[in-house]
Amino acid sequence: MEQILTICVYCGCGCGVYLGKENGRVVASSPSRNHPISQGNLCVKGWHLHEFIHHPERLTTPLLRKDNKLVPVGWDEALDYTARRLSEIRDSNGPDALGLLSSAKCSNEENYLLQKFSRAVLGTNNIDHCARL
Amino acid sequence: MAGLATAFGSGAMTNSINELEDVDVVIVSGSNTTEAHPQIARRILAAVDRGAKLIVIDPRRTALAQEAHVHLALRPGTDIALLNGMMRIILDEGLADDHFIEMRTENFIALRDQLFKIDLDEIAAITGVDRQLMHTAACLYARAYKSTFCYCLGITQHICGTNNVQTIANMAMLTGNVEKENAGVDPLRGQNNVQGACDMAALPACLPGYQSLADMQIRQKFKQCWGVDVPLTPGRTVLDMTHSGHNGTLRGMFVMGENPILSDPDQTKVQATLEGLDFLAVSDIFLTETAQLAHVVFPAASFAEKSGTVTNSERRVQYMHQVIEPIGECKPDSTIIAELAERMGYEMYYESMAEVMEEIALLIPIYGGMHHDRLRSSWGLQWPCPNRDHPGTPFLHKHYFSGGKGHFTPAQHQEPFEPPGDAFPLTLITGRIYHHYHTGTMTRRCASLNRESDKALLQINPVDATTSAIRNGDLVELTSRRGTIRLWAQISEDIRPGQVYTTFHFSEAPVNLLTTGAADPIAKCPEFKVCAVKVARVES
Amino acid sequence: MKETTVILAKDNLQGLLRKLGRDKSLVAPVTNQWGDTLYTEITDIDGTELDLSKQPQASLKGFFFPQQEVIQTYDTTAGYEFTPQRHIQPTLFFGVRSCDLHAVLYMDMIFSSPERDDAYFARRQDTTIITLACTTPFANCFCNATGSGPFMEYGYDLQLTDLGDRFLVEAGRQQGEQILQAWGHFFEPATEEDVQLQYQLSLEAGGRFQRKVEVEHACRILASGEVDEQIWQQLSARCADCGGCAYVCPTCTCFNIRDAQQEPSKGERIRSWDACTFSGFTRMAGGHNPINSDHALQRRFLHKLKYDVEKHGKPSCVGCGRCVDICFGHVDITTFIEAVVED
Amino acid sequence: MYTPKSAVIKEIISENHLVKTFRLSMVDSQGQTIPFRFEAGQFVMLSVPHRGEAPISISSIPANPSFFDLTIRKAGLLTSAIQEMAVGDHLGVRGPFGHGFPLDDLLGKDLLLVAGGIGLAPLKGVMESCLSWKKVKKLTDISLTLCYGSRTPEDICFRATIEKWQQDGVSCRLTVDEADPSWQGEEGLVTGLLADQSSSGDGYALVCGPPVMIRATIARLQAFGWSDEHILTTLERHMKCGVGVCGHCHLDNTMVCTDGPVFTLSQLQEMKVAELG
Repeated sequence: MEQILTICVYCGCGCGVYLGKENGRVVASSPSRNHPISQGNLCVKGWHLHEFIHHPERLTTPLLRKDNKLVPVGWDEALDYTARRLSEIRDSNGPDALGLLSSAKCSNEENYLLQKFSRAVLGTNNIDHCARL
Repeated sequence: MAGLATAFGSGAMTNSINELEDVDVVIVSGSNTTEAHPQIARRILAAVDRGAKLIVIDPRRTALAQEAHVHLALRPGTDIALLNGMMRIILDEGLADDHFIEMRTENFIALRDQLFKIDLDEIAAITGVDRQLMHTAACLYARAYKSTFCYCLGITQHICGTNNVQTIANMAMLTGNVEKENAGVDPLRGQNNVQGACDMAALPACLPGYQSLADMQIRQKFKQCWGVDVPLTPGRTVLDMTHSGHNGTLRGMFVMGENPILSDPDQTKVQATLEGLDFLAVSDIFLTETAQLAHVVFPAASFAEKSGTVTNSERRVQYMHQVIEPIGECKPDSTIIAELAERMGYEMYYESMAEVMEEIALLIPIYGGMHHDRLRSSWGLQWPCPNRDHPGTPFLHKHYFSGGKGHFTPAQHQEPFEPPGDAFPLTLITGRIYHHYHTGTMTRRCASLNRESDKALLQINPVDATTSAIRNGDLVELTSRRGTIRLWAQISEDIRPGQVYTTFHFSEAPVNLLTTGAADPIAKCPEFKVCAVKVARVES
Repeated sequence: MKETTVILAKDNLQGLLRKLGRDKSLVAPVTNQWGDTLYTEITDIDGTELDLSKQPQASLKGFFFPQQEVIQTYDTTAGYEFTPQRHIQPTLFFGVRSCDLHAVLYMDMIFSSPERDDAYFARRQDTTIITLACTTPFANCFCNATGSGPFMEYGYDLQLTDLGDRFLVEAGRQQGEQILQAWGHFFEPATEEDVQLQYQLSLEAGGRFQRKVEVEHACRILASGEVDEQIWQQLSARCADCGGCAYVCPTCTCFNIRDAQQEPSKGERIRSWDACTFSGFTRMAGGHNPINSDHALQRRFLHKLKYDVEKHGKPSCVGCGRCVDICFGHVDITTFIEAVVED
Repeated sequence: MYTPKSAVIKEIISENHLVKTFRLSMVDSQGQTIPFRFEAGQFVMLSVPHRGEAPISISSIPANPSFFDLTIRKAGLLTSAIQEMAVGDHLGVRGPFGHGFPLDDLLGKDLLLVAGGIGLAPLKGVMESCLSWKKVKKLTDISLTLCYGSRTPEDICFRATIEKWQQDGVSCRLTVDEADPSWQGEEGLVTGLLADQSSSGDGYALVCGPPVMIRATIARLQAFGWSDEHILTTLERHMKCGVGVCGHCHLDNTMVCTDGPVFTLSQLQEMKVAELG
């Protein structure tokens, strides 16, 4: 079983966790012994980190609302539609009619890109995340 | 965070997590550390076993409070009064660090004048904390050479959250407990990358790295890199967006990996706002309560299906290795954003996340030396790390505060927005429990965790339970001015009469139907820790 | 009975492992770039440096009894059919310490009764285990007190003892004998001097333990008497309920079984590690829990030190020390043993 | 050992608003019934599609191997899901597991069953067996007694069986915690029915129900002179494997699934189970 080091997704401690992979699926979580935070152990959430990754309720295709129902569509349709709607609102109501919520669960790179998207592409500082919640 | 930035010039944990093992005295306030930050609690308990003194400030008798030498069980929302009282005692006992105050701080006179007006009996009445206990705690904290003050959302999630934090900073500076190893002020960050999201300026009022939106030089730097002018007006905060109303000026939203329906206060208002939007796009790994309202939902890759960096509570930027390929048709959020940008006519092509990090290093001075090759082969680097040769910074403000001198900002007690009264006689405190995390999107889908804890419990004191004829395990209804939820009673002496406690992990019992939208005017942090409720048994 | 004892020059180890790795996966301790030592599958013997100087952070448990595995798939399209799933991976484990092998032997016994556990033995079959005698115990080790080390006396296929520039190699079982026969040219005969040196090293190793854990004494007390209620309460108060002790323990074999629906009419039956320290471990459908949560640690400690002694004649703790450092509240099994002995 | 075999629902009897009895037959791949042999007091691990497995005691008599009954009360997800199933639906079954009641010792002796609610299910088969033994052997001097408590008259299970027993000479005493206007019988806890149930010496008392009821009943029976060896009960525990490996039903050094679920009072006393307080 291959063991790959990553960082726990839950609290701000930031434990080093090895995820064990078998047949392309993540089937195990275990602590790094030398990681400065985890030091060989995890809390109960960290030990079960792998359990949600392959949960059957994972979203696996883009969804688009049609006739007031979310239905599976291809990536191009979902992205084209989103880009069009964001542009329309920006052009008719101004950039500040748009707002973005980024995520304390996403990486630095993704947060950086989303705020860049907000400021450079949409032209608004309306971006925040749930730091206070 | 705003409070700490005013005082010290920077709003992050001043020390490293492992430094906690070597403190002499540690105060933990508004943090159920053993459940919400188990690794930090592990360090605190190790320090206690080594002989350190532990002071816990919390209305509830948490597991850590049971290990504490002094437990100050204050009335919710009276932190400023309590700390002001402790500072007054420190002054009276001659335990202030005059030399530190003189050399490193400014505006002390204002604090001193305010503290001398305080009547300690009045403080005891406001906080419900015994004067003698307050005295013991103040002396323990001030006499030790290395005292650390850890706090969490129990401090910030009040309408006076910023002032709460400033008061903590005041107390640390008053006793010279900053600028050194094992001593400082440590806000414990609740999410794996909440620090990083702030650092990257997923915030409405600053540019990445807390750089000023208004500074011409900085704006120029960003313009050069991004090719466009950065908008000047500060944007809306989360609550300004999610509480903006059904047909407000906000018309479209893009939500990446958050679930405001459950996480934000006053759910009814949030739902009305989101439902009234012309367009809502959500990117997430599950069909969250928020995603169910969206016009478009993007299936995002989970943390195991992509690489990137996250920044923990002690400012440690760490690399996450990709473990598996994205499942189904999922794509990483970075790809989704880049594809949208391109469709809107903005070139946002990066070969890899390493290339994004290079841009971050270029633009954010405290991340100047952070590159994937360095982060991948190490346990990460703690910012500030200004250049490639810099080893990172385990504790902040060594020899000087980031903002020059430490600034005292006196604060006064302020009653909570919604104190209990006749119709709603109980104070509801919300927080987390050990087995679950935030809105439960992930942990509720972990079979083992959900087995351990599968329903929302309401912690209630036996006195209040008896008054309402509630037995342990009864289904009860909890009602505030904004709504009603159903959950199960857990009778416990660990909560005081007049208070009840529950969590926001369970979509079946969405506690944020009840909470108030009242928030701190500066940090915009909602008052999750105090709202008035009543409880009744549900007849079976 | 020691069938054959020979010498393997250290220079020949890599060549031997290359041969042995031909028809089996090769797993051995490797220290990665972050300093963590893991039992790692070695695909490139020339490009991988084995690290026999450190204790791997996890035992072999997960190879035979994984943290999570699909034991059956089911289909409800026509009726309700279950299809067993078996994972067979012929593997040679090299550099295993005696505590970890003792644990595997214990698991072999547990998963043999009342019938052979198919999922376990599918993974266990066709595996060879080559142990390395511990000449220098690690900081938290106490296998001398649990009768499971530092040298193996039985149960290994081959046991190596580091004699400096060479290994003394003992064949303990048929598989080991076969290796010695098949690859005889890698080995040379052992001299009386080599055997004497090994004995000397085993004596010295016994004196190098840094911890004195009075396992036997504690077992004797537990066999006859009750543990003071206060000890349980003190330990439980500090237990962080992480399950880490049971998960890192090479002999903790409690498990959970659950179903996960994958499609409208299909799903998987999953077996996963469980810990008797969790309150949900005994909670029944409907919510009633017949076990007091103050006694969560009781089950684990008494199982290892009392009930297994009654059943199998020795404790099922193998003294590997893995649970010691990692305990959030310092209430590991050695704390318990000390408390019992002092009381 | 862990692979369930197919069973099909032949009949569903609604006992009350929360409890149903499912009559099952084991079937082969062609749908042919295959025999299923068990002892009264044994249990099976029952699989319900997508809900996993749960231990359920068998409530029918062992005499006819072509079917067996499971009486199930809505408690968790699995037991709620099965309430929605229909005749002809398939379930998965492993077992039977555990030791049943020691019928060889019980046959021909005085028998007292004390049950609360659905706790009568595992005892039912014993009464049936003893009753037919009594008929076959024409034993007129042994007494068979049922003391049965329910929360309300609506909650009474196995009404038809109880009526039949009554006709066959079993002394059946029923009580409810909360009576309604239609209820003519006793009111109060089941222990109230035990007033004159003193031990005949070699008779057996079988007890099953909620923990509180077991505790109170045992105390009364002891007071009336029943020996610890002649009081039997069956324990309910969280179980996953049914074969003594997974650890969930561990009680000191015994496994309820393999060493029980039927225990004598003296065994329970050694194990200090929660049911005894």
